[in-house]
This record gives sequence, structure tokens and C-alpha cells, in this order.
Amino acid sequence: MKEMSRIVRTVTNFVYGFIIIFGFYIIVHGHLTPGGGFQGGAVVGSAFALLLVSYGSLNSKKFLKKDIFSLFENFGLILFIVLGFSGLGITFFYNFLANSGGWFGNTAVIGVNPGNMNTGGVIPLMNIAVGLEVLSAFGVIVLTMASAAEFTKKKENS
Amino acid sequence: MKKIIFGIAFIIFFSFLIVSAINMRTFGEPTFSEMDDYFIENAQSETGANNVVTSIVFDYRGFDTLGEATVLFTAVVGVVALFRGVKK
Amino acid sequence: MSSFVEIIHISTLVMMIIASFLAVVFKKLLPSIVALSVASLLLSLEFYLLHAPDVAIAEAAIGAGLTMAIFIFAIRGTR
Amino acid sequence: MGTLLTVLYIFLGIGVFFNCLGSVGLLRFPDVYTRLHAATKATTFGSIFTSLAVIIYGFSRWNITGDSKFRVLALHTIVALICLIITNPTGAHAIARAAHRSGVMPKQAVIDELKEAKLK
Amino acid sequence: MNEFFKIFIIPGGLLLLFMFLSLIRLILGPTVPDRIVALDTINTLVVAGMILVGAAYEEVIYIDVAIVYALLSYIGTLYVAKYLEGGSKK
Amino acid sequence: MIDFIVTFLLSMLTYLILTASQGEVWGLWSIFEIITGIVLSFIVAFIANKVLFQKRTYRMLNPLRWVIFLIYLIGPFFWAMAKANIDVAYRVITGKINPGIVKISPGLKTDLGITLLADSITLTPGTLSVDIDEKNNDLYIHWINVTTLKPTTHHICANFPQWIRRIAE
Repeated sequence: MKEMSRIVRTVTNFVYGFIIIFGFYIIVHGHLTPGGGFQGGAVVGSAFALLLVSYGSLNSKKFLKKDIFSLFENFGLILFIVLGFSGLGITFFYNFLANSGGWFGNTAVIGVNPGNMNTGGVIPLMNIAVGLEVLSAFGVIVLTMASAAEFTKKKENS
Repeated sequence: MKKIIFGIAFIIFFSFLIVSAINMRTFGEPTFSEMDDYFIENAQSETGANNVVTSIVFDYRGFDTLGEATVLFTAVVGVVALFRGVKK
Repeated sequence: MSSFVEIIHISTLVMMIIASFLAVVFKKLLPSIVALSVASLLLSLEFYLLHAPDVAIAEAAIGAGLTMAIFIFAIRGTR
Repeated sequence: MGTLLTVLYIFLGIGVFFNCLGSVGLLRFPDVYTRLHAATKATTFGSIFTSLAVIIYGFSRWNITGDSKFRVLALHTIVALICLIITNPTGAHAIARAAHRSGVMPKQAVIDELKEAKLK
Repeated sequence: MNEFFKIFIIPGGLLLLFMFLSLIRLILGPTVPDRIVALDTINTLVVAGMILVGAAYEEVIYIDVAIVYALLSYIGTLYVAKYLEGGSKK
Repeated sequence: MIDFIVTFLLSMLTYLILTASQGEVWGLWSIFEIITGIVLSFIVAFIANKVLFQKRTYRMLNPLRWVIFLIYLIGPFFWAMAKANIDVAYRVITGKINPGIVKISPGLKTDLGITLLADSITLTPGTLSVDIDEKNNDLYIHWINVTTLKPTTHHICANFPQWIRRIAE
């Protein structure tokens, strides 16, 4: 894939960081507002797709490394399973941090309220783990399919 | 012959659809079951999260979410294994 | 006023059915993908009107961005 | 309250009128480039005005009731408006460039310097 | 449901009507770029309609969906334009 | 180093705008929110600083340029957009068109300048930027009402290049 025109590339430079910070906002606020790990991870993954389409698959190798993505994907899944096993003293996937007063342990006010970040028990941590897994999964899928499409096109031409 | 069989199958399917559409409830007013009432009453105080949907997905049904994450992981492994021989 | 909201729901669903029908009918692949994108966009709007913003964000992210990317890579590779 | 209602009616009226104009122009014009003129300019302008109506509504309700919900509504609408203004003309440029490179020429054109230039 | 609900929901319904006009261009359009222009117009109209409906229900968090859609529809447009650009040259 | 800091500050500003509601700090944010914002902005600056500052030009860090940019956006640009929409309304109703693709050479050098000019041209009366020559930044414009076959820059975009030269160069 060749790169697109100069105007599209310059706009991409600005929009790329904005999409990533917005996706992180959706992930971190998953227990207060709509969103969560899966949705925010998909948003960040499409930011990588934007960089890939506007710089071409050859030039974007400077910014996106496939090995780091696969490392973070395994890390996210393992973190999720570890958090599930941590509550095994009572039952599998027990929310052992909720309402305990420590980290993420404040009690939520019943009813409609603007929200306190420091609530929710293990739910914010699980959001971060699932978000890490989903964003790197989409990054790996898009990068691999782009290089494969490039390869078949080159083989046909030669 | 083939068209007649297709026509009969289409009419049977469509009549089931019409009957179920007639019996349908008013739009936007589902019945509440005991499960919904329990979640709406207690989810905010038990898990400490304001968003009830997230507390169901990650707390009450955490095992389902583990299954979803594993499905996504399997998809990535499938894609990487399918294009394994492609270099550059 | 609630009857007006009901009209909005019904017309969104009708447009979604038209777009999905077009996605099946078109002969070329690229117009099919465009029609599929319109259908997924209207599905996201319908979830939004039904007060389910979680599903609306997921549908918008998957249906608009990533499905288009993966389908276009696929038809680019098979051409 | 009366002036707020008047301002909202004026802004929403202008916005809906220009959005209507964009859709009608999309149906009426003969080829891709003139349709892009109608679609990009008119719908961007109309969307700016409907979003401005929401911003004014949010800030004035925050002024009246003192509820911080309305201030957050206005701030998020400003962010959405900035995204819309940045991405819309760039998408139009990408579509026009792709259309010209894929061989769709403008109809009834008196001059076409791009076809003679042969970039790349 | 306060008195502002009616003011914001009626322009939302009108935007839906204009989406129907753009859908006619999607059906008719003789070439592929015409259909992409129709897709782009529907994207902009849906974002404007989402902002209006979010203001009508007075739900703050609904605007986030509009921001996500405004950004990601741009990515979809770029992908289709990229395919078309390198597509039918040979 | 300076591009890392600038990216960090920009993403922090975006995060603070997105999360403003109630709290201890100035009545807008809570302390936990600000700590989360600092950590997230650090990660984003680590990812995105190479993309944002590719050419290593720090010309836009001068705040005077941003003031001029805001004046340009509210004043001449918005007025031109209003005129453009009246023009589109006239063309839609009557159907009189006389289109063509012409070439102009505005003489801008930086990437940001040519991007601003192309987006302004797309949103102002009767013109749409179709293609760009990557070597010498010539723009190819689709003009809906061709009056002269050899247009100067002033015919297409009245005095936008002067404004943009003051903003971005």
C-alpha cells in the first residue's frame, strides 16, 4: 500500500493522539459511564488502523511493532485470569476489593451521581486488562492482514 | 417442483412471523422479571460501581467475559498462523 | 410526543432493511461493502435510540472502523 | 427564557435548512464533484449550527439551574464539533482524489488541467 | 420530558428524512464514488442527529457516542477511498 | 525531549476537558482523576510523540500564532463559509454550473500551511481541492463556475494565503 496525500497525513498526525487518549478515557471510566474494556480497546485499535492506511504498510513499520502487540496481548489475558483467581478464597471471580475501604474500595452513592473514580473493586482493573488485550489483538489482526494483502499483490505483479 | 417446496416453506415461515408479531408487546415496555429487579436494586451497593452493565459483565457474569477474551485470543492465533509463511 | 419517537424508530428500521437488501443485491464488491457500512451505522443509531449507549459504542467502533478495514484487506488480497 | 427559545429556534432552523439543501443537492447535481460540493459544504455548515444550538442550550441551562450536568454536555459537544470540522473536508478531499484517479472525469468541464498533468 | 424535549427531537426526525434522500442516491448512483459520497453525507447527518437526541434526553454521556462515530467514520471513508484509488488503474 | 513534553501537555489538556464535572480541585476535578490523567498522558506521549513531530518543526509553539488562528477562524473564514452556502443554495435551485479543474500555486512551504489552505478552500465558495503536487505544493482545484481559464490565486481564495502565511510560516 502506498501512502496517501500530504493533507491526509498531516491531519492524521493530529487525530492519532486524540483517538488514543479518547479510547483510554473510555477504558478507565468504564465503571462510571457507558463503555468499558472492549469498546475502548476497539477505538484504540482503529487508531492503529488509521495510521496504517494513511502512511502505507511500509512506512508505518517505524511506529507500529508487531512483537510488542503480541506481548501485550498475552499480558492482558494473563492479568485478567490472575484477577479472576485472586478472589478464590470465597469463589471464582469474587470482587474482593469492593467496599473494603482500600484501593478502589469506596462505597458508591446510591442513585444518580456524577461518580467517584475510586470505587468498583476489581472492575476497573479488569477493564484495563481486557482493554489491553483487545487493543493489541486488533492491532495484530490489522497489521498481519495488511502485510498479507501486500504480499499477494506483489506476487501477482511479478 | 423445487419452487413449490420453497413457496410452501416461505409461507409457513412467514405465518409464524406474523403470529408472533401479533402477540408482541407494546413497543418499549418489556415485562420485568425477578432477575432484573434484583440487579437494579442491589448492583450498585454490592459491587460499588455506578454502571450496572459493567458490573454485570465483569462481576456477576465474569466467567462469560473470560470466554469472550479467549475467543478473541483464538482468533488472533488463527490469523497469525494462517499468514505465518508470509514474510514482508 | 411518544408517537413521534415511534415513527423515528420505525423509519430507522425501514432504512436499515433497505440498506441490508442493497448489500445483498449489488453485483460489485465495493458497493456491497458501502451498503453494509450504512446498515451497521443505522443499527448503531437504533441502539442509541433504545438507550443502550454501551452497545452503540461497540457497534460503531467495530462496524464502522474495523470491519471496513478487514473486508477491504480481504478483497484486496483476493483480487 | 424567551430569548433562549428564540435563539434556539433560529439556530435549529438554519441548521435544518442547510442540511436539507445538502441532501437535495446530492440528488440534483450531475456528477461526483458537484455532488461533493453540495454534500460537504452544506452539511458541515448545518451541523455547525445545530451543534451551536446545543452548546448555547447547555451553557444557559447551567447558568439558570446551576447543575453541572449541562456544562459537561456543552463541553463534550464542543469536542464533537471540533472533530466534525477537522475530519469532514479531509474526507471530501480523499474521495475527490480517489474518484479522479479511478477514472471518473467531471462532466461538462470546460478545462481539466489535472488530466494533462499526470501526477505519478 | 420537559418543554425542551420537543424542540430538539423534531429536528432529529427531520434529519432522518434527509438521510432517506441520501439513501436514494445510494440506490441510484451510477458510479462507485457517488455511493461513497452518499455514505459520507449519511455519516455527517447521523452525528448531528446523535448530538440533538442526546440534548433532548439530557443525557451527557450520549455525546461520547457521537464523538466516537465522527472519528471512526473518517477511518472508514479513508479505507474505501484508498481501495478505489489504487483499484481500477490496471 | 521538547516534543515529548508538548505531546504530554496536549493530551493532558484533552483529558481534563473530557472529564470536567465535580470535585475538589477548583470544583471541577477530583485528585484521583488528575493522577489517572497524568499516568495516561505519559503513556500517550510515549506512543504518539514520534507521529506528531515528524519534521521536528517547533514553529507552532508560539502562542501568538494561535491567537491569529482563532481570529482567522471566527472572522474571514466563517464569513466565507456563509457566502459559500448561499452560493450552493443558488446553484441547487437554479442548476447553473460551469465546472472545470484549474491549477493554482499559492507558494506555501510547510505541511500545516498547505493543509489549512486546502481545508479552507474546500469549505469556501465554489471550490473543492482535488489533488496536490507533492513536489512544489501546487493545488488542483475543482471550480464550479469557471470565469477565466488562467486564474490567479486571488480568484480562488481571496486573501487566505496571506493569513495562513502569518499563521503557519
